[in-house]
This record gives sequence, C-alpha cells and structure tokens, in this order.
Amino acid sequence: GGGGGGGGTAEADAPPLVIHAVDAGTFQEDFNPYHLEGVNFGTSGMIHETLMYFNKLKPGEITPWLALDHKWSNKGKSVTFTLRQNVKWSDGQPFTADDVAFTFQMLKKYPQLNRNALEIEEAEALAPDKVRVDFGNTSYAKLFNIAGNSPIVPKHVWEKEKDPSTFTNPKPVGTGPYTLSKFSAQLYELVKNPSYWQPGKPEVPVLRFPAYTANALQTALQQGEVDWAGAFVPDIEKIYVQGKPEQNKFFFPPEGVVTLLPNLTNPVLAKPEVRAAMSLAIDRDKIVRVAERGYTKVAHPTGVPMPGGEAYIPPEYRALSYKMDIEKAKELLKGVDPAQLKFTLLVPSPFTDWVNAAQLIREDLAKIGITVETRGVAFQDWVSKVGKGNYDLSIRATAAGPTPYFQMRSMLFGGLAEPVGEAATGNYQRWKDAETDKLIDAYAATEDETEQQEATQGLGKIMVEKMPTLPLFYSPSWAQYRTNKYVGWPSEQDPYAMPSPYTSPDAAVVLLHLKPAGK
Amino acid sequence: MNVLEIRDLGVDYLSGTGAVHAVSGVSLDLRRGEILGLAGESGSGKSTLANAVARLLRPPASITSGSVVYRRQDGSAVDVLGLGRNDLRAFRWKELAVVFQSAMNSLNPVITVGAQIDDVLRIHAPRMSRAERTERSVELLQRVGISADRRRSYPHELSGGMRQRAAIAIALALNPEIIIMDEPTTALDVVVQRDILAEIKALREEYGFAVVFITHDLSLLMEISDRIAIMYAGRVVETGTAKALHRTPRHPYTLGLLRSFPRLRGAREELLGIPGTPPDLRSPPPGCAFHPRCAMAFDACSRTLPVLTSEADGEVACLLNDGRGVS
Amino acid sequence: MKIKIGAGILVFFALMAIFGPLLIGADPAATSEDGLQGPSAQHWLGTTQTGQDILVQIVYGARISLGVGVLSALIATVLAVAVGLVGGYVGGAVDEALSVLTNIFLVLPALPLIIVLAGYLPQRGVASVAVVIAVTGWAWGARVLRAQTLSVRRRDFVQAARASGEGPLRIVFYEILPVLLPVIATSFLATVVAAILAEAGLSFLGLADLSTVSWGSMLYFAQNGQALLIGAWWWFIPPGLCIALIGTGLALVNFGIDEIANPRLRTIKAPRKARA
Amino acid sequence: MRFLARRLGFYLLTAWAAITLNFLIPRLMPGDPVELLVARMKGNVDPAAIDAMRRAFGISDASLWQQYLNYLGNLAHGELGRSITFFPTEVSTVIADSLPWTVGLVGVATLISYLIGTALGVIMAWKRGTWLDGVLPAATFMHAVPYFWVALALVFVFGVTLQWFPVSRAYGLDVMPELSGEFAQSVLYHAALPAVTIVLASMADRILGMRNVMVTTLGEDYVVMAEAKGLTSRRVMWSYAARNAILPNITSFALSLGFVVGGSVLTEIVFSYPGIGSMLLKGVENEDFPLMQGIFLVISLAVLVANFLADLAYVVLDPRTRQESE
Amino acid sequence: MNILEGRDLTKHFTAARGPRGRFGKRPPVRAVEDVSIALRAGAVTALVGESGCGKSTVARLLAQVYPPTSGEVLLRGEPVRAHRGAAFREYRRQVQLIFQDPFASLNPFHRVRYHLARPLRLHGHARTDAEEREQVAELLERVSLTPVEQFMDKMPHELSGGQRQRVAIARALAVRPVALIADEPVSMLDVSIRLGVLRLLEGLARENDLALLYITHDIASARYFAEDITVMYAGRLIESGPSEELTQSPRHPYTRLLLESAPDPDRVAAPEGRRHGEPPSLIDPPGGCRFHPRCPVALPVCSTEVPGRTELGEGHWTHCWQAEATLAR
Ligand SMILES: Nc1ncnc2c1ncn2[C@@H]1O[C@H](COP(=O)(O)OP(=O)(O)OP(=O)(O)O)[C@@H](O)[C@H]1O
Ligand SMILES: Nc1ncnc2c1ncn2[C@@H]1O[C@H](COP(=O)(O)OP(=O)(O)OP(=O)(O)O)[C@@H](O)[C@H]1O
Ligand SMILES: [Mg+2]
Ligand SMILES: [Mg+2]
Ligand code: NI
Repeated sequence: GGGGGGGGTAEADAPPLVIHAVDAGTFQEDFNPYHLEGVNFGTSGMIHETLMYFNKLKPGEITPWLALDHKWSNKGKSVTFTLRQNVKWSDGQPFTADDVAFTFQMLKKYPQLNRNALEIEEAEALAPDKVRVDFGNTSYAKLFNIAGNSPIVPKHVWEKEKDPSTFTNPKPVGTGPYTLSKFSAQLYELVKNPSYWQPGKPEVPVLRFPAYTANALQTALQQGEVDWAGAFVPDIEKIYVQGKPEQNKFFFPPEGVVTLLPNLTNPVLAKPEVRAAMSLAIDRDKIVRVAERGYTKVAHPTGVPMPGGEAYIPPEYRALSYKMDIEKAKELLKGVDPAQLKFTLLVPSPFTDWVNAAQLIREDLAKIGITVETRGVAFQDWVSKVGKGNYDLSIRATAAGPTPYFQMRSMLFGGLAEPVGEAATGNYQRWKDAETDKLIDAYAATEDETEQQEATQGLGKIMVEKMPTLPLFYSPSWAQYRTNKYVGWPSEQDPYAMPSPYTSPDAAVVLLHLKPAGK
Repeated sequence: MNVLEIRDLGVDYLSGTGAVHAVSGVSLDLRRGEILGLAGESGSGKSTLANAVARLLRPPASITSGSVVYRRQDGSAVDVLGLGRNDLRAFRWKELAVVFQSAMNSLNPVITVGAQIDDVLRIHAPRMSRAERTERSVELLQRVGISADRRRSYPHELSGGMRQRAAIAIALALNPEIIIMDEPTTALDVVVQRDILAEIKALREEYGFAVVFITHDLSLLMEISDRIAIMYAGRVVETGTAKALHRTPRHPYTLGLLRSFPRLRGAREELLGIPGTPPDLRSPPPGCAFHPRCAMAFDACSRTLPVLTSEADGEVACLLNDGRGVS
Repeated sequence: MKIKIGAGILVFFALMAIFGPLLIGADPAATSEDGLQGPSAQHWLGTTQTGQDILVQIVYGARISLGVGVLSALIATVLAVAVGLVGGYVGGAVDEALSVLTNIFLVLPALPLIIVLAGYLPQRGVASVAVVIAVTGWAWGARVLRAQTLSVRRRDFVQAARASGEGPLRIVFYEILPVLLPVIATSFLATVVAAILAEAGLSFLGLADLSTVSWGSMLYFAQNGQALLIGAWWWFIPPGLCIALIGTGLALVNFGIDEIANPRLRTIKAPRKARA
Repeated sequence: MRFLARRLGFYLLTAWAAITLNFLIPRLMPGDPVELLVARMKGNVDPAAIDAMRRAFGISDASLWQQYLNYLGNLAHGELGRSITFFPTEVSTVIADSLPWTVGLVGVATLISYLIGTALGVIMAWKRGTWLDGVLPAATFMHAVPYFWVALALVFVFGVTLQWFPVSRAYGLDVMPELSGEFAQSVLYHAALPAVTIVLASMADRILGMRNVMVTTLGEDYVVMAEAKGLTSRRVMWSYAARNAILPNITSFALSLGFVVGGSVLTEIVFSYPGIGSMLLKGVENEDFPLMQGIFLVISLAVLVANFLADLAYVVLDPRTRQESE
Repeated sequence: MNILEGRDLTKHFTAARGPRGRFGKRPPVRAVEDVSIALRAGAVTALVGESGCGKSTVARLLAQVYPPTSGEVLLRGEPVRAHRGAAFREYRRQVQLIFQDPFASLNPFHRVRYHLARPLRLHGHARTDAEEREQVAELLERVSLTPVEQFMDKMPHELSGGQRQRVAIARALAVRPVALIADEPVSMLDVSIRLGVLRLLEGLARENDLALLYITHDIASARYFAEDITVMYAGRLIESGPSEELTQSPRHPYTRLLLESAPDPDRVAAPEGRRHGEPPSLIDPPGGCRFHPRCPVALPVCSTEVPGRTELGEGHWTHCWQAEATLAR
C-alpha cells in the first residue's frame, strides 16, 4: 500500500489502457485461471500471479515473483519455495504458504485443471513462507510449469467451491496488480489493486478489454481505438502505423518456429537426401517477405529462436544460415526415382499466410522436380490428419517454452511419435532416434544450466545435420502498442518480456513497466 | 331509345408479332331495357368488345378508334371512353355492371359473399349505414334466390349455380342501367342454366335494365334475347331481332351457325357446319373476312369489305345481301 | 430480351471458365513481389497482397465458382427430379415417405447445416463442397416438381399415353419429364445461383478449400487482407461483382423462362391511347 | 382441425428427425475438440492432461445407442450440456445470451424487409409498365449479390469512410446492458447498418417473388371484377389482389426463416454481432459439439414453430382451408 | 353382339386428396353406382348427363384406367381381369379412349408423328421406319388431315382445336381398337367445327365396325349421332333407349327436365319458370332415387327405395317409380 493520497489523484488522471488480447465476439464471465478456453485474459498475471516469472525472450532469465527462491531436493522430485512476505489478497487477507499448497493440491485432485500434467504427489505448507511440492518423477525441466505457469488462487475463497473445475470465479480475488471492476459481455475492466505488493505500481490505473472480432479489430486499430493489441494485421503500415512509426509501434519477436513437416513414415521422405534437397530449394526469404509480409525472420537452421537462444546453439552453427542451392539439390535427388517425388502439402485453410507459403514452397520444389499439390483443409481436419500422421507434407508451428528445450522436445521426442493412425501431441513427423531421446532425457535429469544448454545444443546439431523437420521461419508473437499514452514497452533492445497482450503472465510484467507518456 | 351507342370501335392487342385486331369498326346500339345477344365463334372479339365498353381493357389491349356514348334517362350523353378516373368509377356499377363467365373466378375467394356486395355499397353509396347495407345485401341475395344466411359464406362454400346468382346479385346492387353478361352460364349445366336465364328475364322485367348477353350458343340467345348481333373476326356481321335472325338469317355465317346446332325436336334436319377454321386476327383475309369459309363467296368478296347496312328489322354486312336472306 | 441479356452474360462467363485458363496460361496462385498494385497495363485488375494477378484469379475462379454451382445444381436437380417425379408419379406410401423426407430437408436450416457439414468435410475439394450444397438444397425443387408431377400426371396426354399402352418409365421420362423441363430448368438455374452464393459464403467463412482459387476464396483473402481498409478496392470488387453478374444472368434467364411459361409476367409498355 | 393435427404430427416427426440428425452429424465426423484445443495451444498442453479434459468435456466412449439415449434424456430435461469453447458455461446460457440479439436484429430486419418487399412487389405489379419497372433490374442484381459483399461494402462506406455508423458489436462500449434509454439508443444505433444490409439484401427476393404472384393474380377474374365494381384502386390492390397473392407466400416466408438464421451467420460475422450465428461458427471452428447441437436444434425448432404458425395463418387467411375443419 | 360391356359398375373414390394435398382424409365420393352399359359393334351409344354426374368415370372404368370398386367389365362377353402385363396391354389395344380436351390430350413436346407412331410401334403394327411412315400417313388421311406430309411434322400448338382432336382420334385408331370411348370429344371445340369431328367419328365407327361410346352433355347432338342414348344422373343410370324414342317421348322426369331445359329456339312455349335446385352431392347422395329432391312428381317411395329397371319395350327402359306405377296400372 505505497500509493498515497496525492499519488492517487495523479494516477486517477492517467488514461485507461485499451487492450485487445484475443478475438472474441462476446465474453463469458469466467475468471478461473485454470480454464483453457472460456477464461478471460488478464486472469493469469494481472489478477492471479505465479511463483516466478520466466522471460521467454531471454531463456534462463528468471525473476522471483510470489516466491523468492526455490530449492530442489530428492533428486528433482521435490521443490521447496520460499514465499514473499507482506503480500495480500485483494480482499485484504494475507497470502501464505497455505494458498500455494492449496493450489497444487487442487491440481492433483482435479486432473482436468492440471494442464501442465504435473505429477503432484503432495503439497505441504512447511511454514507461513515455506511450501514444498513433491512429484512422482524428476521434474527439473518442469520448473517453468510449476512456478511460471501455475497461478496461485486464494484458499479462503476457493475452498468453499464444490467443484473448482466448473467454478467461474466471477469475483476474482488475487494477489496481482489489478482487480476486476466491471464485466459485461462486450467489455470488462480491471482497475489497479491499491494494496499491490510492488509499491507505486502499476501506473496504469484502468485496463479496458473490449470484445473485438478479428475484422472489427482491424478497423479499431485503424481508428486508433486500441492501445495495445496482439493481432495479425495484413498491412501494418496502412492499417496501423499510418505514417507515425514513433508512436504506433509494433514488435513481433519469435515465439517458436514454423517448420515444414515431412512425414517420415513415407519411405521417400524418410530419405535424408530428399529432405536436404527440399531444404536447399526453398526460398525462405521470399516466404518471409511475401507470405509473412516481412513480419518475422527466417528461422535458424536449428530452429532455436534468435536472438536470445544463442547459448542453446552449438557454437559451430551459431552463424549458420540457409542458402538456396538448386543445383546441389538436384544433385542430391539424382538417386531418387522422380516418379516418387510427388507429395501433397496439407495446410489448414484458415491460415492464409501458410496457404501462401505452401504455394511458394510448391513453386520452389517444382524447380527441382518435386511435384507438390497443396491442399487446404479445415483446421479440425488438418489437426486430425497431421496428428494421426495421415499426410505427406505439412506446415506446423511448434510452441516455445522458457528455453528452446521445450520446443525441441515437442518437435523431436521419440516418446511423442505415436504410430500412424493415433493422434500424436508432438513430433508429428514421427522422428525416432535414440540419440535424440538420450539428449532430451539428459536435459530433464539435471538442474544445471550449462548441462541443459549442452543437451539442447546436441539437439540443434541433429536438427542441422539430420533434418528431422525443416524450419522455415519463426512464428511471430504479435504485439502492437501505442506510445501516446504510456511508454516503457518491451522492444528488441529491451526484451524484458513477451510484448503480446495474450501471453501471460508476461502481459502483467509489461503493465508493471509502463509509465505515463511525457512524465 | 338507345342507352348505349357504340360507333366504329376498334381494339388491338399489341404483341411482338404484330397487332391482333380483336375488334374493328364495330357500331352497335343497345336499347333501353332490351336484352341484346352477342354471338360468335371463340375469338371473334365478343369479350373484347364488352370489356372495351366497360373500360376494363388492360395493356396490351388498346382502343384504336371509335366512341362509346352512354345516354342517361334524361337524355344527357356521356362519353364513356373519355371518362376520368372518378367519373369512371361512378359509371361502373352505378350505370353499368358486369357478370363474368365463371363466377368461381370472379368472386374473391377470401372474402364472404356478403362482404363483396357490401364493398360496392360502401364505395358507391357512402351515406348508407352499416345496417342498411346489410339489409340491402340480404334483399339482393334473396331476390336471386339465395337465403340470407348464405351472406356469410365464402364463394367455395356455394355451388356453381349459387355463385352465379351471387354474381348477379352483386351486379344488381346499384340498379344499373346496363348489365353486361359475358357467358354467364357456360360453366353451368343446362338445368341450372335454365333457372338462371329465367331469373335474368324476371329481374329484367322488374328493374328494366338493359342486358348485353354474350355467348357462343346461338340457340340459347334465340330464346333469351330481344335482338342479336353476330360477330365474326372482330366485326359485327349481322344484327336483327331474334325472331328474324332465326327465320331469315341474312349472312352466310349466321346461317352456318344456325345449321351447326342439332335440334331436339321435329325432323332431323341436315347439319351443315362451317368448313375451315376462324382466321388469324393478326392478318385477317382481305375483303370479307368470312370469304375463305363461305360457300357462297364470289370474286368481290375477297376484295371488298362489306359494310353493315340497315335492313328491315336488322343490319347485315354481306355483299350477297339483297334483303332476302341467304337461305 | 431478358433471356438474351442473361444468356449473353452466362455465355461470357462460361467461355471464360472453359477457355480463359487456356488462353491465360498463368498460374492463378503464382505469387510475385509486386503485391497490392492497382490496375495497370501489366495487371489489368491489379494484384493481391502476395502479388497474385487478380484477372488471372478471376478467370480461374470462374471455373471453380461455376463448376461448384453447376455441379451441385446438377446433383440437387437429379435428386429433386428423382424424388419429386417418383413421389408424384408413384403416389401412395412411397410418396408419403418421400414427402416427409423432402419436408424435413426443407425445414432444416440450410446454411447452418452446410456450415456444420462443411466444417467436417474430410476433403474440402470443389466436389465435396458441391455435394454438401446439393444435399442441403434439393428439397425445394423436389417439392415443386412433385406438385407439378401430380398435376401433369392427371393431364389427359399422360392418361392417353397410358391408354395406348406405354410403360411407366417411358411415361415418366418421355411424357412427364419434357413437360416439366421449364420447371426443372428454373429450379436448376435457381440452384446454381444459390450454390454459387453458398460456396462464396462458405469460402468467406474459411470453410472451403482456400488453396483453390475461387471467387469465394478470393473474397476470403481480400477480407483477410483487409482489402477495403487499405484501399485495395480492385481486390475486393471484382470477385463479388462477378458472382453478382453471373447470378443476375441466371436470374434473367430464369425470369425469361417464367415469362414464356406465364405470359402475364412480361413487362409491357403501356401503349398510348391512339384514338381517332 | 384435422388438417392442423396432421401438420402437428408432421412437425413432431420432423423435430425428431432434426434432433436425431443433430445427434448423429458430429459423431459421424472425424476429429475431437480436445485435439483441437491442444493444437491451438501449439502443443503447450501435456498429453497426460488430455484424458482428464476429455472426461471433463463429457466426451464419452459409450456406445452410440447409449449416447443417443443419454442425449434424448438430457434434452427432455432441457439440458444441452456445457459448451467446450466457453467451458464451463452451459450451452443453454450461451444460447440465451446470444439468441435475443439474433432475433432482435435479424428477425426484425427480416420482418421489415418482408413487409416492405411485399408492399413494393404489390405496387410494382400494380404499376406495371411505368418507371417502377426500372427497379426490376436492380432487384434482380441485388437478388444475386453475395450478401456479405454488400455488407462489407456498406461497412466500408458508411462505417469506415464516412463514420456515420458503428461497424461492430451490438451496443457501445461506454454503456452497460440495462434497461435505460441510453442503452436502447445505443442498441438501435448499432443495429442500423446491419439491419439495412439485411433489408436491402433480402428485400429483392421478396419484391420479385411478390411481383410475380401479384401479376398473375391481377389477371384473375375477381380482380377485373373488383375493378369493374368501381372500387378504389387501393381496395382492389390490397383486399382483392394482394390478399390473395400473399397466400402462396406465407409458407415460403416461414421456410425462409431458416435462411434468415442461416444468413445471420454471415451478417453477424461481418458486423461482429454477438448473435447465435457467431456462436454457431465458433462452435464449428472448435468442434464444440454441444454448442453446435444446441444452436442447430434451436434453429430447427424455431423454423418448425414458424412453419406451424404459418399454417395457422394460412388457415386464418384462406377460408378454403377451413372447409375441412368440421 | 356386345363388344364392350360394363356390368353393375360402381366406383367410390376414397382417400383422395384435393389439389392442395395437405388436408385430412375426405369421405368417399360415390361417383358411379351400379352402372350397366353395353356397346355394340358399328353402333354409337351416347351417355348423357350433367356435369359431374360420373360420365367420365364410367368411361375410365370401361377403359380400365382404374379398376371399379365393384362390378365387372366384359370384352366380347369375357370378363377382363388382367390389370398389368401382356393381357392388359392387349385390352388396351382393343379399347381406346378419346379425351374431352384436345389441348390437353396431346403432349406439347411431341410431334404429330410421334403421337401416332408410338402406339403403332407399341402394338407391333409397324416394325420398320418405312412401315411406320406409311401407316402414320394413312391414319392422317383417314382423319382428313391432308396434306399428310405437312401435318406429320407439326407440333400440337401449330394445330387448331379441331385438327388436334383429329390427331387424338387418329392416335386412338392407330392401335386398331374394337371399341372407342369418346369422352365429350367436341365440347371444347367451336360450334362450327364440332360437326366435322362428330361426323368423322360416326363414319369411322360405321366403316370399321367399331363400338363407339359418345359421352356428352348435349342431348341434342346425341340425338343426331347415336343410335341409343343412356341418361345418367348423379352416378346412376336413369333411362336408356333408342335416341329418337328417348328424345321424343322421355319417361323419366329428369330426362324430361333435361330436354326442356336445353335451349331450343324452336320451342313453342317457354318452359315454366320454377327453380329446380342444384345437383346433389356425391359424397352424401340423397337416398332412394337420387333425383327425388328435385323431382316435380316424386312419390313417397322415391326417397327411400332405389327404383328398379322398368322395361318400356324396344330397348327403352328407365329407373323410375312413376314409370313403374304407370306400367303397373
Ligand atoms: N391479352 C391478349 N393478348 C393478345 N391477344 C388477345 C388477348 N386477349 C384476347 N386476344 C385475342 O383477341 C381476339 C378476341 O378475343 P376475345 O376474348 O374478345 O374473344 P371472344 O369472342 O370473347 O372469345 P371466347 O368465346 O373464346 O370468349 C382473339 O383472337 C384473342 O386471341
Ligand atoms: N380421381 C378422382 N378422385 C376423387 N373424385 C373424383 C375423381 N374423379 C372424379 N371424381 C368425382 O366423381 C364425380 C364424377 O366425376 P366425372 O368426371 O365422372 O363426371 P363427368 O360426368 O364426367 O363430369 P363432366 O361433365 O364435368 O366431365 C365428380 O363429383 C368428381 O368430382
Ligand atoms: Mg370471351
Ligand atoms: Mg367428364
Ligand atoms: Ni329454326
């Protein structure tokens, strides 16, 4: 409670910030941070906070949040957090270890809320500021999921609920910098939590979240109704920047990588030389320029997001970049029967940039004698076909975690390669390689950052040399922000958090950095 | 005393392939209180003539020539074709009413019979109270032999004969001077037709209106009409009293018509009929339009258009005619 | 007159669909670096954001849009004729069953059903979209045809054919079917319009195969690329206009047929009273 | 009355068919909402959590028959299940929140377009051969234009360029939904542009259809007779001609209500209107079976009810159908 | 020799639906009740009655368009049982129907030649194109549609009503029937051309020894063209006899009414002006003699008992209690 009387009025004068996080026609009154779909943005991070903050743009940069530190024991099967003192729930109750223990116990009891699939065995408050959580397996690699992605809920409120999995938390009580003040189907408003534990913060007093569908947002952006948005804008200069680059800024840092998936159960695509030839023939620059409108960058051949991921890339490959070489590609294909070089490239119809990219890939591969038929299918259908391995080629994004390891694991872990016909949740190309799996296990078995980096570098080497999947470009994280009301946004120079309003808890971190313009 | 005088009336139907001269150069008088029969083959222009007089023609029909004059009881004349909108509305039904061929089609299927009579009264006699109008409707229906409780019936709930009677009742509503009846009984069978004819005659005696009675059944006309006009290919070819026409038809076409009807009584006369088919009115034959079908035609018939000339108790348009008839 | 104008429009688009791609040769999906250019000598109708030539897309799109329209109208018409004619001619329990079926498809809201079905299409090719549209769109025609068959069946010439010993198949196909041709044609043409519009709507919602160039998918991309917001009218206007023109052409032919069948519908100039 | 009883029987049969179809379609199709969810999270959900979620969403492995019985049982209690997209909101809540907007906007606009379209059709038929015939080509064109295309163009012209009207959502951001004049005003203001598009786009069909029937009716003897009776043009046109010409249009009006709701999907998408059409599309995109089923069911039943009402109206308006009722 | 005979034919239409097709079941229409009628070779028999009395239904029963509810049809004394297959087709070949409306009985999409050639082919009279052409020409000549070359390739809409009816007649003749049923063959035609068609029919019957049933509501024309007249009222036969005898001395009050009502300019005295009421409903017909509600001379028994057949000699008979009574006296 640092904000005094004088400061209060000054802050009240500060304008509200209008935020668009996700496309929505209407909002449902749901502020349960463990709901995946119905929950409204801002619940995690702005209302309910996590124990630690992991900056994905700087892998390895971890900020203490509700927890001041953590300590592994029992070979990575137990972790003990020391909690920050003097944190209060927005209803005035003190925040204690009981709340944290309650949260993890709840996740154990209601597996449908346990989206991080933590194998929680026990959660115990050791002291008012100490809590230990026990797991059934080695969980070093899951620190992000435990501490960075599990918002803590107040025990005194939630314990009264019969079934937290259907609880919609209409009057959320959190430790975060904001509390809910208004809700309607078209708009909700968060206001500053006056007793927030970071004194003097936040400086943005009111957040407004109007419901915009994708289309309506474009108009709203053009008319300047929105201060902070995370959206794909087809022509950002005309629609958003409008000739004022110093005020209407955008920052699209990489968040995972988009790869061309070759189905490795296809005997032709299983040949490394075919994949290598394809990689050589694809003009990734043009894809980024034409299909992606230059909003992102060509991926590093390891697939590791750059800048930021340098430490996770084998030193000899750090400077590597893709070069087209049609002749060499043709050379590589000499031994392959040209009649076999016919593939369908499956893309989800609604992803227009990928549809365009697919078209470009088709044109490129035609140059080396590979016939590609692009086929746009329903999103659902694409999910199901790619998941079950019923495709030749496809394009798919892999999500980023706090370190490139998460992306690598999801892309390459043999344990995820389900047999064709069964839905996989990663490694859709079905890469099976003992060395890869060893490296992944090695990462998970250690707490040591250098060892982890080494393991990831090994994976990067496999990516470059064996090409289990072909990275194309980074999937951009969308963020448009205006500096006319507030300044202090993350940028390429100062990537202190993901800039997109739809990433939590990063969005809350951004808000805590903002200061009124001209002050 | 004429109540209606048609002079040189011409009506064309315009169409893509040339104008159909449905009525041309028709001059005809209707006398006060008489029943004038209008006969002729299908397509000879009977309905067109009637509709022209009632000003009911719609595009593509257009009146190309002539005049229609209506004479009031006091002798004043009304140029029917020149009537303005409001005058026309008053003229129609107050002075002239129409009964159409098929009453099923000429009564609005979704309004009760009573309401359809009431409609007329409300528009033309705005001063009548609702009760008076009801009273009048009942009276009219009873007059044509429909019981009062049928006032609330919809047309489909009445038999064909009753519908035709109802149509006549509507025509009588304002005591018009003229009633045009366009094939009012063709859809009915003979017994019912007979009843309706009797009705019409009785009503005419009572109210004294003049009737233009259109049908192609010449023998029916002979019975009911005072005078008859025969049309062929859009022209009146002969007029005369029913008796005269029956006894001494002057036009070969009239004769042919008469000889087409088998008789019920007496000796089985030979039936002649008329060979050939009616002409195409887009390009009627030159001269007398009937000459290609006429057994008595001679050279001049295909060149000279015969004009309607007065004879004793009638007129005829035939080059043959020397006043003795063609039989 | 109406038929002439309408048929003119249709012939134009049909020629475009059949021969246009051969003449133009270019790949409608081919991208280039000169995106978002207004109409010019090089690109008569300008380019899309990814530098695709809009004229080329329009020409190829004609194939898909017309193809979907005609194909689904064909399927729907065959279904409608089969159900309507059989029901109307055979009568009895068969007719009752077919009528109920027809009526069920009539009251099931078509577009939502199309959307739901299309959402699940295993393959969003032209053919499957056409099938979905046809499956949801045949009922109206079947209903009209059944009613017509019932009335034609009672007509004397059908009775006469039967009396002279013709078999039922021959009666249905040689006596009844030709008489219903105008009705079938009308319902076919109306279905073509409906199907083209439905395809456009589906594409616009992103539920059709967007990797094939159709007018609907062009509109989808134009909308996704915010063509209007960025002033690229040449991207947004032509596909919509083409759909509307084809629809107008079909409708004109249809009204023309109606007018032939029902002369009262003809528009007429009120002749000036020429009184002597 | 026997006629109505028969119709009622037919509607029940149709309702059952719709309900069953509704049940079958999602189940016969490939895919699974949880897979989709995982895909949208770009794999951020751990596979181990998926089974738990499946259970939470009520996706069961029971036999189709058992599922059908459960489904019917739930329906009988008015339970439509929980939406997956908006989990854990009940489908009935989602529908209850969105249906009024659709009915309000699309329903009212369609009604208006029907009334105006019918009136215009009647008048145009009556005044055939005058300048009004010039409206015909325009109507023909409008009848064939893709609806959303017009809508988008209007949005661009009146919303974006001229900024006369708001281009999205159902009411302003600065008002809260409550019973106040301000709110009502905001709702009307926001409904203006979408309503105009619906009216414009659907009116053409009505004009053309009505004009055709009306022209045919005008040739009927009873209309000529009415004119001969010296009735005023107004009375001839409306009580005699239009009254009869409207009859065949009643059924098609009811049937077209299905198209209305269907068409509303596009309207609502273009105008970001929070109605049932937007929800349906969302349901389809997310394979949200319960939501889709619920909405589809509501739409089908609404069309059925509308048809039944149309039948009633028919009986009231056309005395010929009443004959059977003794 | 009776070529075609109907015995005690009864037809009730049940469960038929009106044109709207959306109403509940209707009560049966008792269209024809106990009708017996016989056609002789080379002779014209007329069936007369007012509209809706069931004439066409009798015609269709005889032509086996639909089966009777009860009663039977005999061809050359043999009951006809087949309703499908070769035997039925053979029946079709023997008995042909001519419809009332020449505008409706020719398919507007087929040429004259098609209309005539189909039956020729179907019944195996013509096997080659040349035979077909020859026979079509011959048929057209028989119905006086000359020059045949010109008419062969015309579409129905290019013909006048009389010409169409001739084509319809030629089509019926094409199968070479032994019995011809003409259902009001001229009532849609203009007075002036009726004669030609009727004469043609009459001539054909005589020349080819056809049995011809001439259905009409114009009793005067029946007098001219038929040897015998049978009068029908509300689904029942009421009187029959040689045409001259029947028209000049009718015995049934309805026949008398019919004759009186027919327009006739030669009539000496105008018929009395009393109202005769409307024809009865066939759904709920009056009991006893169906004419009794309109009959000026009805007896009490008329409303309860259906009168039996009273033979009046020379093939003249009637169903009337009055006639019965007179005869008994
Ligand atoms: N709307 C029309 N358009 C074109 N020609 C028409 C129209 N109405 C009538 N005709 C033509 O005008 C001529 C006269 O028709 P009209 O109806 O007056 O004859 P009618 O003597 O009343 O015949 P019917 O006895 O058949 O009623 C006919 O040749 C007919 O074809
Ligand atoms: N298919 C049918 N279904 C139901 N009722 C029928 C059917 N055919 C005829 N009827 C009824 O049977 C009765 C006799 O009809 P039919 O056609 O035999 O009379 P008709 O004497 O030929 O009359 P018209 O002189 O008008 O031709 C009529 O009441 C008619 O409505
Ligand atoms: Mg006429
Ligand atoms: Mg008949
Ligand atoms: Ni005489």
